[in-house]
Amino acid sequence: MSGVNRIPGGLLVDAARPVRFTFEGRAYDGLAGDTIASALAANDVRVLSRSFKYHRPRGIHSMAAWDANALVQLPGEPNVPAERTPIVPGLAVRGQNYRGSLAHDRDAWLGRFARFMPVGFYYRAFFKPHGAWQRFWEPRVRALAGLGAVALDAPHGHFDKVHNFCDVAVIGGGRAGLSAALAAAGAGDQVLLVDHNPVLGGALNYGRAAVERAATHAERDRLVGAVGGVRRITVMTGAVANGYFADHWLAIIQGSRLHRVRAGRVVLATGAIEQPAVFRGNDIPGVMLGSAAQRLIRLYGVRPGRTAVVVAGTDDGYGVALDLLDAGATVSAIVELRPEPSRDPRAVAAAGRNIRIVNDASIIAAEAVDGHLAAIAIRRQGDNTRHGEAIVCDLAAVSVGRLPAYQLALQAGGRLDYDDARAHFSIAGLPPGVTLAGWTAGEDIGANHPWPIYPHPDGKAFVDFDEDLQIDDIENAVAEGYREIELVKRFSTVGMGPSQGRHSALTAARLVAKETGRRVGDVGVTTARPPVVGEKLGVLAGRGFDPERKTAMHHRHLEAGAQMMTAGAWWRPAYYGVLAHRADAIAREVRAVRTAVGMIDVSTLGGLEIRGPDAAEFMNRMYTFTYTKQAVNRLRYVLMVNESGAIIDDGVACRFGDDHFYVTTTTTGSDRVYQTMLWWNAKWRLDVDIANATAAFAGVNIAGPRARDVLAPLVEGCGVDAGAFPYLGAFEARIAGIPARFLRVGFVGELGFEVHVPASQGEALWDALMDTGRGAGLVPFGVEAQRVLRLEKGHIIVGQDTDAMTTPEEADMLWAIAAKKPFFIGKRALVIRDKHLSRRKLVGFAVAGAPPLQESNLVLKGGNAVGFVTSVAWSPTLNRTIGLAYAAREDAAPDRSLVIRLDDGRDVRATVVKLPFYDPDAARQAL
Amino acid sequence: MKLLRCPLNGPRNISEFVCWGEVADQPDPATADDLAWTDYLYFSNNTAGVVFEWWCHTPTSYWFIAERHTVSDDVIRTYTMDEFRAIRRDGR
Amino acid sequence: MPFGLLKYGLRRRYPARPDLPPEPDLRPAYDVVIVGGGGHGLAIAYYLAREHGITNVAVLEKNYIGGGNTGRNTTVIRSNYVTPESVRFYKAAVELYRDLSEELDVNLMYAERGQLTLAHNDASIRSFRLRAEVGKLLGTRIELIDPPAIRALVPALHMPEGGRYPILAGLWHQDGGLARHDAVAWGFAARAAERGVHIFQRTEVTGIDVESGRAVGVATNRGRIAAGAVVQAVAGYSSLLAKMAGFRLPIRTYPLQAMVTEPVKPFLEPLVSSAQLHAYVSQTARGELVIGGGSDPYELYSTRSTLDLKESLIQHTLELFPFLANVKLLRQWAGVTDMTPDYSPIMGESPVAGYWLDAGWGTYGFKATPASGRYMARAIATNRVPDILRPFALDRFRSLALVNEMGATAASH
Amino acid sequence: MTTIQPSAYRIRSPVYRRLEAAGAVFAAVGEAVVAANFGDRAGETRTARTLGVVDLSCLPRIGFKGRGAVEWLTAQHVGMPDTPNRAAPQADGARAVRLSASEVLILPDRAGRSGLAADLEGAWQRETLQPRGYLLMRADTHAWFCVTGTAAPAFFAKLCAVDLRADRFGRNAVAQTILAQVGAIIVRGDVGPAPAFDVLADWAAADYLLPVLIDAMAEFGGRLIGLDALAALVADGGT
Repeated sequence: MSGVNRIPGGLLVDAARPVRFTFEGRAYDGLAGDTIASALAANDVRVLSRSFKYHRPRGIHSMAAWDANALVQLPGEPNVPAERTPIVPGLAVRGQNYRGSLAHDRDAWLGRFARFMPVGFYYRAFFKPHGAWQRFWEPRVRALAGLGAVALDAPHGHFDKVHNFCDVAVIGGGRAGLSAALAAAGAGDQVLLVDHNPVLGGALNYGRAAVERAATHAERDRLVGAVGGVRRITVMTGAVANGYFADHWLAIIQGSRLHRVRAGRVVLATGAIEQPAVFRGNDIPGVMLGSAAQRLIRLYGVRPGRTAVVVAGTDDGYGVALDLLDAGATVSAIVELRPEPSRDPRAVAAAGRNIRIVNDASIIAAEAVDGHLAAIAIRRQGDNTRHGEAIVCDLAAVSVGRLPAYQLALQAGGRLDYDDARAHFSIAGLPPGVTLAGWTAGEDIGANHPWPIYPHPDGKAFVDFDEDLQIDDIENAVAEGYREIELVKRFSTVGMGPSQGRHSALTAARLVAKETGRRVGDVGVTTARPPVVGEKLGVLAGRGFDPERKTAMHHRHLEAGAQMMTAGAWWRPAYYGVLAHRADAIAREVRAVRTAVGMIDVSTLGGLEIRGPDAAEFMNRMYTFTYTKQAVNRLRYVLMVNESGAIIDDGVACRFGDDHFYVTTTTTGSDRVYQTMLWWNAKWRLDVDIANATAAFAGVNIAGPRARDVLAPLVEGCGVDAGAFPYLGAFEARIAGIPARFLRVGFVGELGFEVHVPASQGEALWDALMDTGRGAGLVPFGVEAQRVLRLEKGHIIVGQDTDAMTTPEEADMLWAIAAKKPFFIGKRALVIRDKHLSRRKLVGFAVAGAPPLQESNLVLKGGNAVGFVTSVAWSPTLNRTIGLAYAAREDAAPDRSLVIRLDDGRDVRATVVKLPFYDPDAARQAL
Repeated sequence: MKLLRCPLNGPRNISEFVCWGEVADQPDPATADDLAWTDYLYFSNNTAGVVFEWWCHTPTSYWFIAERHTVSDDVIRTYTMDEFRAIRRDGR
Repeated sequence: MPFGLLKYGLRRRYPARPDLPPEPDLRPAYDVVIVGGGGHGLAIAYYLAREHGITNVAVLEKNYIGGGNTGRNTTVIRSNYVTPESVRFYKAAVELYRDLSEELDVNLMYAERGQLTLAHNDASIRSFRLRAEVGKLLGTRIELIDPPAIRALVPALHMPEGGRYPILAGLWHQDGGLARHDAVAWGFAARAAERGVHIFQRTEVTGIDVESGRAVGVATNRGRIAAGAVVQAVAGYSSLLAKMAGFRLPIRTYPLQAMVTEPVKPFLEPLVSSAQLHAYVSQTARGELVIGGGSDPYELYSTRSTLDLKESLIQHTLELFPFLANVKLLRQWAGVTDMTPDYSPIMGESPVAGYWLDAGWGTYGFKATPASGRYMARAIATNRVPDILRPFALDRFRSLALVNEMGATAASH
Repeated sequence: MTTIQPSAYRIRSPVYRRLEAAGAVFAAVGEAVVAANFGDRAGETRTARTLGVVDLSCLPRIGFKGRGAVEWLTAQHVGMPDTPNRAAPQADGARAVRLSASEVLILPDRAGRSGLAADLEGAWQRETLQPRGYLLMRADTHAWFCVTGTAAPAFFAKLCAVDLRADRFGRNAVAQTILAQVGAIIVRGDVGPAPAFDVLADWAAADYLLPVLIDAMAEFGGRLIGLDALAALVADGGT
C-alpha cells in the first residue's frame, strides 16, 4: 500500500514498484516515479517544512517546485525541492527550518509577533546602544537565519560539463514546444528539445482544457509520437534550461551535468506559471494551486484531498473541479470570484455534476487546525456578516490566472508589458533568433482574474511565501517612500527568495501600482537574472581544469627529494631535502655552488626566437639596451620596461647570427612578453619572425668553480675553456650527443654555463650531467639557493625586488639603459619620471647578527614608511644577513644607516652596502 | 558566451581571446610634449559606442582588430591588420 | 524585543516614517548640484548639509537611488591596502562606518566579522606582509597568520597540504566587515532630505554647462539647472559625464559580476578571499553566501551576466569550500566599474573650475562611501582639497606619481 | 624479445612514466620509442574503433614559419593546403598542416615511417636562398596524442568548445583551440574505418593533459592504447 490517498492512473508512477523512504525519521511507502512531495501526499503527510521568517508550517503549493514551501533537507543537502526530487529506497528526508520538531517548532512564536516585525523592521532597531547589532543582535538573527543546513563533511560528488550544439533549441516540451520542434526538424534543422519534466507533454499531461480528457491525451500522444520518430530531434527530459547568455548560449542542467548549448536560434515554449490568490491563510498546507492538485492526480495518482473547495478566478478552476471529482474527492463548492457566472463548457459540466457554485464571491480567510486546512471562509455578494460563510474542507484548489514563464525571455533581453484587459503580462523586445511559442507567447491562455487580492484586518495574507511578506508589507514599503519596484524589492526583500518572484512579482507589481497610482505595466517587475531555478554549485564547477606545467627533469627532482614550488603554472624545485632542515639544505646548496659546482633546472625560463633581417632593430625597440652592435656568439643582458617606464621583465639575448637572437624571459613572464612582442610588431611590421620556444627547450645552469669539470667530458665540437668560451659567450654545439645551446652567464656569480637542449631530451641531459658530475661534487640546487646566490651578487628578481612602479633609475640599473637610442618602449615615460623623481631608491643593506628580518618589513624614517625590504637572506658565504630594500633616496649612499621595523614591532638598524655583496670585481664569473 | 569571429580561426567563444583595448595612435615621442604623452599613456576615450579594439586569439597568438559596440557588446566586424590599415587609409 | 519595534506592533495604523519624502519641485538653481544618487552622491549631500550647512543642494539620479554599484557591490568594508595613502583614507572610512548607524538612525547592520585573505605562494606572502606591516604602522588591525591560526578562524575552510593551492598563510584583517549596502544609501538620503537637500530620481543629466572654463550648471531631461558647483559621483559612467564637461579621464570601464546562493544555516563568520583563486565568499545575516571575483576581461558598459565567469568563480570557490557542492546558486548580477591604471580613485579638482570629481573607484567604492562623502563635501565647501584626498588627485597621471593598489585588488573587493 | 626502456633513449615522451605505469610494451621507431601495446592487442584494436588514445609524442615532426616558408615548402614539392586550418596528406603518408598564411606543421604518418620532416629540415639547413621561413622545433614544443574512435566527438565535447562532430569537422579539418584549458592543435585524419583526431598540445602540460583525457574517456569505455592498434585498424579497415 503506497498511501491512503493513492488512486490509479498516475502517469509517472509504477504501482508495481513500491519504494520505502523516511520522513522526519518515520518510514513511508511510495511508488517508483514518486517525488518526495507526491509520496508524502499519498500518505496524507501535509506539512513538509517551516517558513523562512515566521516558521509557519508549509506544504505542497505548486507541485512544480516553483516556490520555497516544499524545500526539504537531505543528508548533506539543504533546500531540496520535494516537489521535483524523486524518492529512492532508503532516502532519509527531513523538514527544514525548525527547532524541536516539524510539528512543534519552538520558533513558531515568531509568527505571533509578526505585527512587531513590520517590513524592514531590522533597519529601525537592533543598533542601539553603539555596537549592539554586532555584539548582541546579529548573532541572534543569524541563529534564526537560513533554511537548510550544510554538512561540512559532505562529499563533493561527481559533476561534469559538456558542450552541445544545435541549429534550434526548443525550450519546453508541451504542446507548443513539440509543435515547434517538429516544424524546425521538418525544415531540416538539427533540433534540441528540452523539458524539465520526466516526460514530454507539459500541461497536456495534467491539465484539463476541455470537459473530456480523451482529446487532450490523443493530441499529446500524436505530438510526442511524432517527435520520437524524427532523428533530427534530440530530446532532453529532466533537463532545466536555466540560463540564456549572449549569442544563444544556453545553460541546461540534466542531473549532475551542465550542458553548454550553442544554438543557431532558440524557441521559448516555457509555458506559464499559475499564480496564487492572496488571502489570509493562503499559505496553509492544503491550500494549493489548481494545477498542483491536477499534477498530483494525473502525474502521481494521488488524491490531493478528501473534501475540496475550488477557488475559481478563471475557467480553469472548473476543469480542476472535474478532476477532483474523478479522483474521488468531494467538491463542497466552487467559489467563483468573478461577478458573472462562467459559461465555459467545464463550468456547465461541473454544474451538471451537482457541484455547488457560489458566484460573485470573495475570500475572507483560510482556517487551519493542527497546521492544516480545515475550512475556507467566504463572503457571498450581499453577505455583511463579519465571518461570512465557512466551508469545511481539507483542500482549497486555487485557479486565478497565470504568468508567462518569462525568465529566459527576459534574460535574452525581452521586456514585459501589462495587458490591462486580460490582466496579463506579455513579452516583447526579444533579440533576433529568439522566438516565443504557446502560453509564453500569450497564445490560447485566458484572461487572468484582475485582482485576486483579499486583505484581512489580522493580516497573514501572503504575497511572498519564501519571505513571509504580507499585503501590508508591500503597501508600507511604498509608504516609507520606496516607490520604485526595485526599491520595494530591496526594502521588503519581496522576490529575493528561492522562487525569485515567480509567485510574488505579479501581486507586488499590482500592489505597488495601486499605492503609487501607476499602471502595472509602468511599475513592471524586477530584473530577471540567471539562473531560472537554483543550480548546484557542484554542477557549475564540474571537473575543474587547472593546467600545470612540468619540465623534462620534473621527476628527477622528485626522485632527488626536492620540495617543489609553483611559479605561475610551472613546478620548480625549491630545495632538495626535508622541510625540517630547509635552511641547512639551502645553505648546503649555496656552499656547493661557491666551492664546487651545482646544477639548477632553468627550463621554465622563457625562450623566444627573434629571427629576420630586422631582428636587431626589433630588439632595440623592445629592450632598453642596444643590440645592433652585439657580436654573434655573444650574449647580453635584456631589460624590458612597460610604456609607463616600469620594469616588467629581464633575461639575456644570445646572438646566434646577424638575423637571429635567442632571448630568455622570466619564468612567469614568457607568455606575456611573447604576446607583447607580437602586438608591437603588428604595428611596426618589421621583417622579423617571433616564435615562442619556451616549452621546446629544457635547460640547466651549471655553476661553480668546477663547472668545466662537469662539462668538458660531454661537450662535442667546442672547447669550454676561457679562451674558446669566454664569459658572456654563446655557442651552439652538442653535449652527450644532444644538440644544445651554451650560454656563459653569471647570475649566481660563479663560473657558469647554461645548457639549453630540446625538451624531449632534457631528462637525458640531466642524467648525463649528474653522472659525469659526481666526481666533481656536482649537486642539484633549487630556486631558494639561487635566490641567495644572486642576492649575494646583488642581482634583482623582477617582481620581487621591483613592483609595478619601479624604474631602472630607482633600481640603480641605468647601466642597462641605452639613452642615446632614438626609441625603446617606455623611453618617453622615463623622461617624465626623471622630472618627478620618486622618493625611493633600491639599495643593498646588511645587518649585524641574525634578527628575524622578513621580506616586506618596512623601512622607516621619521615614523613614516619610506620603503620596504624586497629580499633578505642569511648569506652562508658572507656569514651575515644581507638584503635589498627601498630606502629614502637621500639614504641610498653606502654606509648610511636604515631603520627597519620587524614583524614584532621592534626596530633594527641596517647599513647600506654597495652592491654586489660578493665578488665586487666580478672575477669569479669571468674565470 | 559571446562569439567572436577570428579572421584566422573563424567564430570562437570569446574566452579564447584577450582584448588590449581601443586602438590608439602613438604620438611621435620625439615631438610630443609630456601632456600629449601622458594623454596617450592613460587618458582613454572609454567610448560608450562603437570602437576599434585590439584582440588576440590566444591559442594562435593571432592579433587582429574588432569593431565592437561597448554598450550592446555587438561585434560589427573583425579585420586582419592589413584590412584594418586599408580602412584606416580610407580615412575611417 | 527592542523597544523601537513596540510602536509598530501597538499602533493600529502603520506609523510610516518615510525615508524618502515626496519629491519637491525642481528649483532653477542650486548652490551644489550632485550628479549621481548612489551612496557617494548622497553622502556628499549629507555631509554638505550636516557639516557645512550647505543645504541648497540637488542630487540628480537618472534611475532610482542606490540603484547603481551601491546596490550591486558585495558590501565588503576594509582598509587592508598597500600604500599608506590608501590605508589612511580607507581607515577613515571604516571609522566613520562604526558610528554611522546611530548617526543616520538606520541599522546598517555593520558588523566587523574580519576579512581573511589566503596566500597560496610566497609571492602572495610577501605582498600580504607588506599590507600587514603598513596597516600596523597606521593603526589598523591586521596581521599575517599561519595555517593553524587560519584553521581556528575558519574551521570550515578546506586546507590542502600540497597541490597547486596550498594555504601557506593568511592576511587577517580584523577591521574588515560588512554592512547592508542599500541602507547606507537610504540612510544618507533620508538624513540629507531632512536637512533640506533635494533628491530627484529618474532625472538624467544630459550635459554640463561650462562657461569660460567654469561649470555653471547642468542640462537634464527635466530642463536646465544652474549650479554654483557641480560634482560627479556616477560610478560606471564617469568617463561619459566627464566628456560632457569637456575632458577625458584615465578610466576604462568593466563589468564586475557577483552571485548569491539560497540561504543556509550559518557556518561562516569572517569574509574569506583568495587573490590567486580570484574568489571571495561571505555569508549574510540571512544565511545566503555572497560570492564575487575579478572584473570581466574586456570593457563593456553593461550589467549582463556571463556563464563562463560563474563557472570559473564557483570552481574556485569549491576549492575553498568543497562541501558547498550541493548548495544552490540563486542569482547572479553585475555592476559597471571604472578602473584606473593604478586601481586608486580620482577625487578632487578637475580641469574645469567648479567641477569636482568623485570617480575611478573600480571595485572599492562602497567601502569608501562615508569618507569620500565627508572629505569631498569639505573640499567643495572650503574650495580646498583636504590632505587625505590629495594623493588621489587627477594630476598624478601627469607626473606619473601613481598610487599603485593593483596588489590590493584581485578579488577581495 | 628484449624489453625496451624509454629511459634508455635520449628522446623521451613527457608521459613515458604514465605509459610504463599502465603496463606499456614499448617499441623503437627510429630514434624514438612508442607504446606498441598494453598487452591486449585485440582489445586495444576494438577500443580504437570506439574510443582510445595513443601517445605519439616521440615521433619526429617539424614546423616552418615566417616569410617565404610556404613558398619554399611548395618548391620542395610539399602538397600545400590552400587555406589555413586545413591539412594536406602527402605521398608518404605524412601531412602538411597549415596553421596560418605563413606557418606549416609537418606531421609524419602515425607509424613514424615518413622521413619527410627530417628531409625537409636537412634541405632547409643546406638551403641558402632567402627568404625561406624559419624552423620550429615542433617535436619539443608540442606533445602528440592521437584520439581515435566513433565516440571521439562526444568525448571532445567534454573538454573543448569547438564543434568536432563528423559532419561539421571533416577529414583534414584543423582547429587551433583550447582543450581542457590548454592550447591545442586538433587535426582530423581518420585511421582506416575509425575517425581519428591528432591532438598537439603544450609539451610541458602533457603530463597534466593525458590523465584528463583518460578521465573524460572513461564514460565511453575509452583508454590508453598502443600503436599496434592503429596499425591493425589500417590493416583491416584499409585507408
